[in-house]
Amino acid sequence: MSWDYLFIQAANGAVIGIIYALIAVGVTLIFSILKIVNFAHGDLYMLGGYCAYYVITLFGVPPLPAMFVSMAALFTIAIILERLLLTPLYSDATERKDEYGLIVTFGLAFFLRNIAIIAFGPFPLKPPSFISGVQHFGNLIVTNDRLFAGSAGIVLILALLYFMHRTIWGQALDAVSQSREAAAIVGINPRRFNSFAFGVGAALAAAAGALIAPIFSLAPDMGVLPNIQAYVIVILGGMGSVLGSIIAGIALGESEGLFTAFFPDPTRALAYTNAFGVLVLMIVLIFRPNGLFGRRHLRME
Amino acid sequence: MSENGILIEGSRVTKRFGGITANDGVDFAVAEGDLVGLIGPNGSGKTTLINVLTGHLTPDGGKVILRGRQVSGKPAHIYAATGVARTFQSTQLFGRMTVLENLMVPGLTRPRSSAHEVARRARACLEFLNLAHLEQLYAKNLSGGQQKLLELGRCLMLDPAILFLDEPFAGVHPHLRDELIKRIEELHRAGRTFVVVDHDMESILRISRRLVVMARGRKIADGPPEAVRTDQAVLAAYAGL
Amino acid sequence: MRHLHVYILLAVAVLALAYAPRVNPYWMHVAIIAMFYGILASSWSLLAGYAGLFSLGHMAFASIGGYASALLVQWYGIPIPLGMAAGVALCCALGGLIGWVCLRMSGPYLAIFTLGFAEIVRITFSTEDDITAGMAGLHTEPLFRAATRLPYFYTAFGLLVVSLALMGAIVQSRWGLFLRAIREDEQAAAASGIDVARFRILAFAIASGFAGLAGGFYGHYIGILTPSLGGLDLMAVLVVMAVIGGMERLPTAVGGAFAVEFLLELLREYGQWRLPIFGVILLLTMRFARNGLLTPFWLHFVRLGGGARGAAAVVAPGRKDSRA
Amino acid sequence: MRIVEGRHSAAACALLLSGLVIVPTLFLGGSPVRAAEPIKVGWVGPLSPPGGYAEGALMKDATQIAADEINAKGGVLGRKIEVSYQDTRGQPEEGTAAAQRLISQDHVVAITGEFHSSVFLAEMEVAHAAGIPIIAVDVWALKITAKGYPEVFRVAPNQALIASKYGEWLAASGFKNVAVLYEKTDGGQSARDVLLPVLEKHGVKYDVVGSDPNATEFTAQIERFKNHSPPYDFFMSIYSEAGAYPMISQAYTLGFAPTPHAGIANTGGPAVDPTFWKNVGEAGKYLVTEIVGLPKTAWNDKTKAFVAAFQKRFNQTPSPQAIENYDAMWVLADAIERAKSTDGKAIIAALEKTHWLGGRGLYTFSTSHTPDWAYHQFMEAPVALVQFDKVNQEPEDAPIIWPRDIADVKYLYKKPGE
Repeated sequence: MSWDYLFIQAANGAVIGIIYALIAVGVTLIFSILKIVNFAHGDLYMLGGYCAYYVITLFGVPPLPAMFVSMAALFTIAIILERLLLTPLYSDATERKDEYGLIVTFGLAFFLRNIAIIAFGPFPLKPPSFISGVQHFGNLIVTNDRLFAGSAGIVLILALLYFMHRTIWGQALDAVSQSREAAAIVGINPRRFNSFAFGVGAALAAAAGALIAPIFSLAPDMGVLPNIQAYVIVILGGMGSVLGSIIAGIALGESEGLFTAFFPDPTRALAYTNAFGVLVLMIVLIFRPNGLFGRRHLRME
Repeated sequence: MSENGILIEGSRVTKRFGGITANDGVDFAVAEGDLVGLIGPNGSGKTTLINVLTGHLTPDGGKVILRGRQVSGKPAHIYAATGVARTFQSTQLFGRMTVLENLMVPGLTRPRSSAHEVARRARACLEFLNLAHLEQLYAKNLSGGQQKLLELGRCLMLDPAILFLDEPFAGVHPHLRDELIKRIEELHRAGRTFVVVDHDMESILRISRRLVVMARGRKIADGPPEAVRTDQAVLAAYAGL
Repeated sequence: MRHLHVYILLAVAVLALAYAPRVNPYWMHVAIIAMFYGILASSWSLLAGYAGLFSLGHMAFASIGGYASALLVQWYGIPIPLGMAAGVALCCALGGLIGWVCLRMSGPYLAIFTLGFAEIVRITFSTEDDITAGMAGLHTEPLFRAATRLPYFYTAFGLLVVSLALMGAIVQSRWGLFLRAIREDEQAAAASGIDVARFRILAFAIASGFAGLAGGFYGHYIGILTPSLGGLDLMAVLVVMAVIGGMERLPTAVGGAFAVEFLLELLREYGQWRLPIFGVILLLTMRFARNGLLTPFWLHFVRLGGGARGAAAVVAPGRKDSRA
Repeated sequence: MRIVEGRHSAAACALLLSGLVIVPTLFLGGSPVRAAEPIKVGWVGPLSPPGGYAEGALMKDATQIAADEINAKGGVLGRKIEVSYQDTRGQPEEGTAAAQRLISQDHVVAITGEFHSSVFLAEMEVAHAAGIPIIAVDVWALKITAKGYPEVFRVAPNQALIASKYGEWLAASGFKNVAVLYEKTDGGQSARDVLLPVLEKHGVKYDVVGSDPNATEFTAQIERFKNHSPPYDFFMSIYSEAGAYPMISQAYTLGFAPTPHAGIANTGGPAVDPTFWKNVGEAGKYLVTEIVGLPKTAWNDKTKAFVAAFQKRFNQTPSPQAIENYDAMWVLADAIERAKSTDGKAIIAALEKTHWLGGRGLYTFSTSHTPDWAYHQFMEAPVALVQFDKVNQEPEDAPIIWPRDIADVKYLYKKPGE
């Protein structure tokens, strides 16, 4: 095995890892504020991809503005969904909130995936590239779409970090994530921030969907695999830690790529790639039940 | 029972969380029939010490000896089975179980207990705590003070030799607090040993026979309440913080 | 009359059994599958509803039980009931093992850990196709060589009743109380003298054993097993069943399994809109009957006899009794 | 939710619970079929995930076109045909439920459809038990016809007829070292099981890699292929799920295949789906795939009429699977007409004597048991390997490269740049 080969595989893994992280950051954000695992995140990501596709093809909007339109659309849709479905999370009549959140997003995912087949048709669709063509770095070949998605992913994540730490709204979000009661005392309405966080999470998923569509094509069940990968990342990164998710996302992309590249039995390498990711997750959880960089998980009650 | 009447003893207990040393070589022994008040500023390691002494934390150094047997490292239910009961800093009840069920749980963990007998004892216990009229309510629907009482009741159902009460008076209505103190004193007279942690100095001084003071993870004073009150180290600890 | 609800249920059961030979094979198949899910939903409710261990690996255990039984029967020619028993034993052991390794996890961590386990099982079963036949499907020996579904119906009914009786005995004993105490607060449960680790492992082992039993029956009934049995799609359906019925009681979980299975079949009328409509019904139910649709009905039904009042009375005998 | 107190609601609870058991029996039987009522035919196939819902939808549409045409011509035996469509989600258990429902609830006289072999294997057990004929449309596993059930017919080619063609063509084209990537589905696995022995027989070296059908990221695997030594000269992908498109794109952009040194083929269907070119663009040029229909040069009037009708109605080109299902519907109608009865045995007898020209040629079903998969198999089911030589080329316009007797180009494989 040459160093060249290792380098190429590592570079590819890093690019795909950033894209993973972009999906996972939304899950993290929603978890840290609403304290629920959003099982419908992969399907919001799917919706975002399709939304961008139709904005591009029906209205002739260039891909990048279309991505922002899609983010705005999903932000709105997500807020409506949050208001419709998640309000019982804040009511005392709901006896088991963790489970309610899990189950209702499960149901939402089920609905979105199946309605998507009717709405968007069963065949994979592919929007035009953001920037077509490929880049050669020696033997390393990366499509411009991947480079673009990777860099846009970094920009969006940095923007989110900036937003979380440097703006009033972001700091209020952070306050809510740390203590709902304290936030309520200083005059922040946590209800509004729940909607807001869900919307921002969905908008990030939409961005991921729009960025990935030219790379992987759109299909109604495209959210299944990223969903699982997102949980792996979120757990490895420690629930609720944005920075942790980014590191874990890149680590997952790397480890999956390198696993496929170096697993001794070539016939099974690809087949077990996804299993490898979750196996790492399971091992980490056995030794660190709250994730690698985890704060202790707090129940909502 | 060990010969010198020591019921439970933490010897050179050390516990660290990340970079923070919450307990730093603490020696703490409780004799049979004692009523110890454990005080100290916030973050001085009181709750950690209780968690170690009741098996909810495994110490990084030192050991816990219960009735002459080393138990540190064993799971908490072993402690409970050996007669150690405790309450929690923020009341921890079985929220969506009825008041009666809350008391049945510890009762039924005793070997060879029969459901009828445990139910009878639980009801007697509820009478004692003035909670009998609430037995079919979910525990989470009780008021804060009632929850503290119920938690005490849950300890009693273990028929423990020693009770660790972590901030039993915090956030309790003064009227209920007096009720609580009365019950504790009653139980103490009946022969049970207590370790009480609280910030409510007045209440602590009212009931304790012995006062232990902690600061920065160490024990800085131990003795009769009157002596400890005038201890220079204690005054320094409270004034300095 | 105490335990009136038990008699009513018995009467309904007798009625169903007597009526069964006249049911057409399609609805009989639906009923058999509903009973298969009934075993799974009730055992999952033992795990998630009582013990609070929200596992997403339950269908994986059904899959393991099914494959173990099918393969043992195929390799060694042992009788099918023995194969199913072996599957149950394997699932108990594996379930206990999973319960042991995830002792320190709770809430979403446990859910995702078990989800990971299920994915690994599914991927392994579909990759090692020289043993499991992969997605092409493993052919299994049929339990009965009969032309009708009637023997399967009676078998499924028997398995469901026995499972419910066993699990019912567990949850009505002090173990059930301990499991609920662990669900509510593990620390407090330990402080009350409950060996939390032991009961968490037990809950996993028992529930997984029943899942394995259901899986074994399923394999020998349908005649073909694919790794998707243990996939997330069916797990989602199972969760939905238990939750819609009410996951904190065994009979309501079974009721949920029946309701959802029959609903899914009735919705076939709507062609491609079937699953979206199901999704909407699902969301509405969860949104407005958060603690289970059937739970209030069940509680009221149980009170018919006037004896039992809520779960408490099961372990804590009523006042009159204790004075007597 | 507040519980209303009182005896009435208690009775209501009891009713509700017993209703759970009793309601199903209300659906018992159904009314006896009267002469003027339509003849009911069942269709099974995946219409939602995790099944291959895209192909299922196409097959369903094609079936409806056939049924409408039959009815426009006055139906069968003077009665209209009515198709009941059942989604199986690619799950054997749902297949059993669907088939059972069609037979005992809808009282269908025959069933067609299905895309997943594993599901069909469960469905045909139900049909077999009930004595209802069932025509397998796009399932390729050998076992289906090899079981020798009299009720089971197959209009699709099977793996022995498809995958072996790839093997023979690869050997004839002189490829020496083939990388095989297959999806872990029933179709992928059975194609692999047929292809590999053929390659072995011809002394072609190969490595085989399995993949999750949901996968969309193949970069690491393709880089691994690229770095293999000795280098692969052909990339054979057996992939029918959505992941086929990113895989083909990635193989192209990473410079693995197609190149002057390595060819590429995909079997399983996506390369002939309507959105193929939209998804792969340049990467699809030089790709080899199969069409399980007649080559365009051999199209008869029925083929042309169907393609035109499908395009008009659904605004897209039908896939070969679609025309399979269209023909299956007609073959069935023809058999019922000749049987002069809707009795299962009579239809089976008539199907065995089928001699009907459809959009994919002249349909007949073998009654021989040698080899075992030949029983009730449409032996002449057309399969041709084509190679796209232009971007946006319709599969029917692509030059046929195999089998040689119908090939319309001299070369066996056209390398990029040649």
